[in-house]
Amino acid sequence: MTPILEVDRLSLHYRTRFGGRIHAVDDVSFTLQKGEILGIAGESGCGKTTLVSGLMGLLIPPLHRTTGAVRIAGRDILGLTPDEARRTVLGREVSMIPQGALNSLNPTRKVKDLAADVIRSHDERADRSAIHDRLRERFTKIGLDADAVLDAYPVQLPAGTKQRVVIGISTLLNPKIVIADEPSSALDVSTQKAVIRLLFDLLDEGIVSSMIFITHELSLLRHVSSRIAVMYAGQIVELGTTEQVIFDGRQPYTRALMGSMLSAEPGQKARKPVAIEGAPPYLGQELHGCRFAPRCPVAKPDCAGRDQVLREVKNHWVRCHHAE
Amino acid sequence: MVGIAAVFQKKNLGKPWQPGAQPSTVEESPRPRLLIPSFARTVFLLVVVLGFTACGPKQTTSDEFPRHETVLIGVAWGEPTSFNPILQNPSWPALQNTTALYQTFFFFNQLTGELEPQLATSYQEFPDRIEVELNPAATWNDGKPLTARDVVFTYNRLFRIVPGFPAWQYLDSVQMLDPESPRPRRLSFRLRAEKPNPLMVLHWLTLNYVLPEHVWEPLLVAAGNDYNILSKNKMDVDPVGSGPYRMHSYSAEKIVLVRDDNYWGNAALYGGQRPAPRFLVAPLYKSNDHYSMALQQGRIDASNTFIPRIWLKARKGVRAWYDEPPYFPPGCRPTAFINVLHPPLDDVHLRRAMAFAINYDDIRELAVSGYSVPHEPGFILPFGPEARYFSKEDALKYGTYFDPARARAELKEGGYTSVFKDNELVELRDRTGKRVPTLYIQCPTGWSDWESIIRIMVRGMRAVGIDAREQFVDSNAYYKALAVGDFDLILTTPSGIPSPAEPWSRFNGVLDTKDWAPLGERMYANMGRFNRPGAPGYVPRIDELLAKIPVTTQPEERVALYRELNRICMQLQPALPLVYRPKSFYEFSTKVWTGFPSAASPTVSPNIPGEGPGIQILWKLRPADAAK
Amino acid sequence: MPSDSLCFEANHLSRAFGHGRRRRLAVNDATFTIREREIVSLVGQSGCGKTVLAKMLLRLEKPTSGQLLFRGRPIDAAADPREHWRQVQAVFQDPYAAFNQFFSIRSQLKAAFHLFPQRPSEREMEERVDQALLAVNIRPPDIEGKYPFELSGGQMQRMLLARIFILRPQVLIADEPTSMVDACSRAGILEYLMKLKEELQMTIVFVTHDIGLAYYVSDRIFILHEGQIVEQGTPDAVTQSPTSPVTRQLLDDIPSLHREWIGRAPRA
Amino acid sequence: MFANHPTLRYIAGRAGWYALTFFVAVAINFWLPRLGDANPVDTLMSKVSGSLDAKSARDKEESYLKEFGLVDLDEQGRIVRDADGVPVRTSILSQFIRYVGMSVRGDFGSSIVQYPRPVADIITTALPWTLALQIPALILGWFIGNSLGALAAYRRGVFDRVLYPMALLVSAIPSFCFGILLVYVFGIQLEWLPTLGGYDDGMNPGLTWAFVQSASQYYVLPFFSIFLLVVGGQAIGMRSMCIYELGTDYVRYAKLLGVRESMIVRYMFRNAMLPQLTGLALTLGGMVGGALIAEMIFSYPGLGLSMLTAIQSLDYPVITGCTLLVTICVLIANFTVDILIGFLDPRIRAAREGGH
Repeated sequence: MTPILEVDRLSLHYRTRFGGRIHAVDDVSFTLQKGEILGIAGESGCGKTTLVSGLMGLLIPPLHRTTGAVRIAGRDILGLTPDEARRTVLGREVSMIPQGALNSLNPTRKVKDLAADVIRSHDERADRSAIHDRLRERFTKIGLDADAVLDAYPVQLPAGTKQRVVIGISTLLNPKIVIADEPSSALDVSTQKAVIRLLFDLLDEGIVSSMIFITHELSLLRHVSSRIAVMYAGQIVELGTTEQVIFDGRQPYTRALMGSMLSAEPGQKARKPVAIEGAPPYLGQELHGCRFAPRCPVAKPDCAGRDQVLREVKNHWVRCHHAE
Repeated sequence: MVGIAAVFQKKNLGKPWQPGAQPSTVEESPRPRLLIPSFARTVFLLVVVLGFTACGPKQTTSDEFPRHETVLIGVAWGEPTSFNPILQNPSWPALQNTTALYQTFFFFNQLTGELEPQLATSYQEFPDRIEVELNPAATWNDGKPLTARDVVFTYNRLFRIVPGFPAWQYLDSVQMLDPESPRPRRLSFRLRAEKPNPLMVLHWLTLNYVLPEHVWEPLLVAAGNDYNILSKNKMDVDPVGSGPYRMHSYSAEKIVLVRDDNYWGNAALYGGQRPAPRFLVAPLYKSNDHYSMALQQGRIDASNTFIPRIWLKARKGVRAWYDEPPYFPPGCRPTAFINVLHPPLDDVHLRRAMAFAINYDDIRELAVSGYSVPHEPGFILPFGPEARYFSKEDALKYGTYFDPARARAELKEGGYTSVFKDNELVELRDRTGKRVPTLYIQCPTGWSDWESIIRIMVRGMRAVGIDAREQFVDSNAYYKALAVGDFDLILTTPSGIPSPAEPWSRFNGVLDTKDWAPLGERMYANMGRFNRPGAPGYVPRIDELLAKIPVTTQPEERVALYRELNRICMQLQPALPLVYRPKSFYEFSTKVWTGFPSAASPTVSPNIPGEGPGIQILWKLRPADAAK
Repeated sequence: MPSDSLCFEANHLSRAFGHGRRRRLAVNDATFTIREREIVSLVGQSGCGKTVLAKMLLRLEKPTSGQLLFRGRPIDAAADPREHWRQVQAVFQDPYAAFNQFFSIRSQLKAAFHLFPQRPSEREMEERVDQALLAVNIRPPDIEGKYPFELSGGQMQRMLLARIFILRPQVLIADEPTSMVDACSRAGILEYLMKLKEELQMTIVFVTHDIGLAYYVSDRIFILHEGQIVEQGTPDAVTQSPTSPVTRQLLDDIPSLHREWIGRAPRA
Repeated sequence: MFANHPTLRYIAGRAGWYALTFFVAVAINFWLPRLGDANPVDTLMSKVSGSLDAKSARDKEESYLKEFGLVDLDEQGRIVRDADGVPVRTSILSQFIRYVGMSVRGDFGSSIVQYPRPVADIITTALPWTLALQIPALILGWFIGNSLGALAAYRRGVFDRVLYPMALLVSAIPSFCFGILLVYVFGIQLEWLPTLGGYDDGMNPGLTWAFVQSASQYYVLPFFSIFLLVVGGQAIGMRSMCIYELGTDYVRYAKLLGVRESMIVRYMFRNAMLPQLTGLALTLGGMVGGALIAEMIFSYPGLGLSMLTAIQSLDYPVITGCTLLVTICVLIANFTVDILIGFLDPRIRAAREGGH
């Protein structure tokens, strides 16, 4: 089965004002199948957000492609002009649910106008009442009081509703792939659950074909994704099924992430979560050896000197030469 | 580089915008089409169009006041308020010392000190009165004859109700000497017996207008003799005067007078000639600089505003009375009054030390653009009509020139010691060893020439060991301080306009003791409170001299009396005369009109047209093109 | 260990906002005590009133009715609220908002000494800043000359804690201090909070929507819902035998590693 | 009556606040100049007193005091005196009460320095010039400055690199220097345009073609001296507002959804403009100050100089009249913008209508 999305050895960099380069995404490869939810986990600064820009084909200077390709249905979307990308990819092929729903809606436009802007941007001939009907139908479907919400300004909506509105607008054009960037991190636990349910419904309804779900909460990915890619310092360091990564992580970084999780379950209190000390390396310089080695609790002397490649270990991919 | 790493950490955190942390990703979006909102486009076009229409050819054809028939003068200030001549401060040309519309008996020629005929042909001084004879040809410009009746009405009826009308200090009443004549023209101005002062009466005769009885009597009756009601009348619609011009129009930007071709004086005084310009216009600009610029551009023909460094303007055709320093005839004496009620300023040694410490040459050259002649001590101008009262011999013997050594000697003689540290004055001690408080010299802030004068004074005084400092205050506070005596030293100019009463009125301004008031109450002359009758050290001779000079009829005696008074002033130094200044400035441009008098051809007193005797210039002007 | 003396004591505490028909009770008749050296978590969904309650403890909001005692005296007994703030300090959700972007972090940490009536010597201030940095596991040279925007959220949150180390208040109100922090740094923040409590013998009031977090740090947990305290008890009691449906719902909503959460297996 | 109409209630509420502000401002305007020790009669007196003896001076001073309402009068209109015969000064409070009474009837009294000219006359002759110069310059400058600023922020590149430093330069030059520069270059060196006054000295104001043409020639430099400064200042403000807007999450989100550039420009322009509107209101408030500079440099007719001289010579009625006018202008401008923003910015509208 051909994947719906194929990321092939993608490297992206930012040009700095002084001529330097920051290699924010380095040699990232993965595929996304139809109907699949891929989780991407990692801490701040690991390159998740840059990767999202690449996946959407939206390389706005100073972000540039170093090598590699992002293919949707076989077509490399990174080769498109910005206007082509806007018309053919954004919103239709790939859409995006941003992190802060609070700030993602233009405060001075009504929800219906914001949504209509998206539709009109892709279909200039769409007439007003058709758009309105379409919006009503879609917003009702995602469990909103369509009339009230469409006529409101974003500020008038509570946070949970706003996140739903953002999801509704993001999926208006039935995109094949939706990238959800921490869609629930600003919400309380109950609202978060409802939002995740909604995303599942969209998949079940066939409105969305596949999803990439980005978060640093592994406990959330455990319930959401079918496969997980763990990113560290611009690279994928581990890629496997959810079960494999969460309960059988091979990469020391993945295990450290798991070790920092906490859980409100009985008996867990005794297990002390452990923070990962230190910070990811700065990507504006040539890096050699294992990038996690300085923070790695099990680092060996040879780690620092040895560049790591992603290799298959027991059916999943790990970037650590000590992994078995 | 570290910063950029942090930037990406931040970016991924999804933080809102942070100052300084914004990478330029969103800023450099792909090039969209040029999108000028349509309203802005319209507006932009409008501005461009407006600019072009305005830059079109300058046209002068449809001028109401053709340039070659108009003399423009920089003489008026501020927007026109009222043209009522009984106000203290009406707008030009109803302003005092303007003779285009209303007229006085005489012009005062400040160069010769002579009174020249205007409404009156002659006068005669008597011990108790001054008799004046009107020109029999004088008429109002509505055609009615101007007679002694109008004069009597003007003084005895109109001026009686003006509060604080100054002439009544010296004038008792006015009478016709030929009342039975069909056209009475002989008048007697009776002096006030307790204050006989013909000089001041003559002074007022050169300044006070004569107003038409037939116009003002009804107004006076309508106002019920109430000054406040009468003064509300703006008198701006073709008021009746007797001068060579009439009111044409006025706005906030200019006042326009138009020639009265039936002016009686054309025949009676100017040999049948009429003034050259048809219009006399006073544009109202908002600063001195603008009059200066307009004069250089030939937009105005003459101005009496202060123009710095006039010699630089000569190549633009702008000239003053003289072509070299002092450029303008000196006419008054800016003076630092000394408050003798603030000890130790009552000490003559200290006052004289101050006078010796001031570098008068610096003041002349640095503070007043060189518009002055070298300093002589005392209050008499060694110049013009007053020069005859001045004695160089006295000045050398008693006077104070710049001489730091003598300043120090005076201090020593007064028992003062100055404490210096690192060549900086620390304090001045009097003979008991007590510190003399710092003496402040006041003037309004922003009056830059006076500020410079004070800086030069302070520098000189501190150099010889007198603890003096500048004090620049708000002008309103200055006026109050001046009147109530709230100062140590303060700059002011005693007495105002060119006058036959000079230099008596200048002396009187410094020394007058008749209207004595203690500190805190107002005095309008002798604000330094010098020579209070009955106080220790009172010099009765000063009061005697002030009383005697005006009534002296013998010229030699007057010279002797003035000389004596000036000598006392040099010895006692009641105030510090600092520099000579013109009474008013006199600048003209020959771009459009020629024939302006100057030192080389002093046909008229150095006043610009529209200012006192300067009106006579208008008969001498010729268009510049015609001269070529 | 928590002592027996009371730090806060609230009797029928309420706080209303709005007037007339729009009047709404953000905190509704709350009665509770918090002992000295106790860690109490206020847990609830957004809008449940936990932040308003925390602000009242900080003397940033005034109760509309009821009584709030701090160490036996009404909380507003002293005219100058700074009296209160010397003893009670807070850390908030957004560490960037708590620091001025235009001054170096170190200088801002040093500025914390301004709150003391008597400032120590320059050298002592430097030393105490260094100690505080070490206490939150940051080497002083690492932040030398740095500005807030140069640090990550986790690091900045630690700077806030370092400030607390310097100020040494007796009570700390922590309002969602981990919600903007990566999961892997969160454990660290909690660890330093515990350390603060141990070293400074502090009372801590911890505000969070995540009952899981509360479970880890607290001595007692208050569950808030629509302004009311619907349940309070030890972490074990609250999480294992919740009495209120609100608590049960909260527990249910946390995605846990080991328990079924959303009742739907993701498609492979 | 407004209880069920949020918009009307909002406007009424704002109007109420503005009315209150107005009264406070009027009171302050009245009181402040009168607080000092000096008073205008002293100034007038020292200018005329050189030739007066004590009695005439006292007469004169008392007549001034009486005329300007600074002393108490008895029923017959005579000055009330204390035991020493000194006139009893009217307290500021009763002056204020009389002033309010007169103002309500539209009588602002007479100028002291320009006596007997009524304050209303001073203002009505000067105001049209000030308004005709300032309002178009400010409004046009505002529109064009904002458009240019938005363009610079959006297009960046060469356009921005030229425009931004120019705008910075223009707005960094003090306004009077800028005016003097214009006078020097276009008036004195190139002699393209007249620089002194509001129209040719050779004519009187009137609705003739010649006058309009002359007046528009004289209008150009003063206009540009204000206009360019406003353009510069507004462009800089708008540029940074737009750059901020372009960096917001919602612009990024809209881009990621493939929303058309023109729509994004509209988002940006509209949202960045809202704060700029407040700036416009403030600029209108500063009009009289700006007028003064134009008048001092170009001898342009208008209100500014009247006000300056009034302040310098403590001409209370004129000061109070002018500040009253300025207060009214500022308040009206702010009120309008307040209401306008209330309608343009849904965040405020939402708050007004009760939100969620």
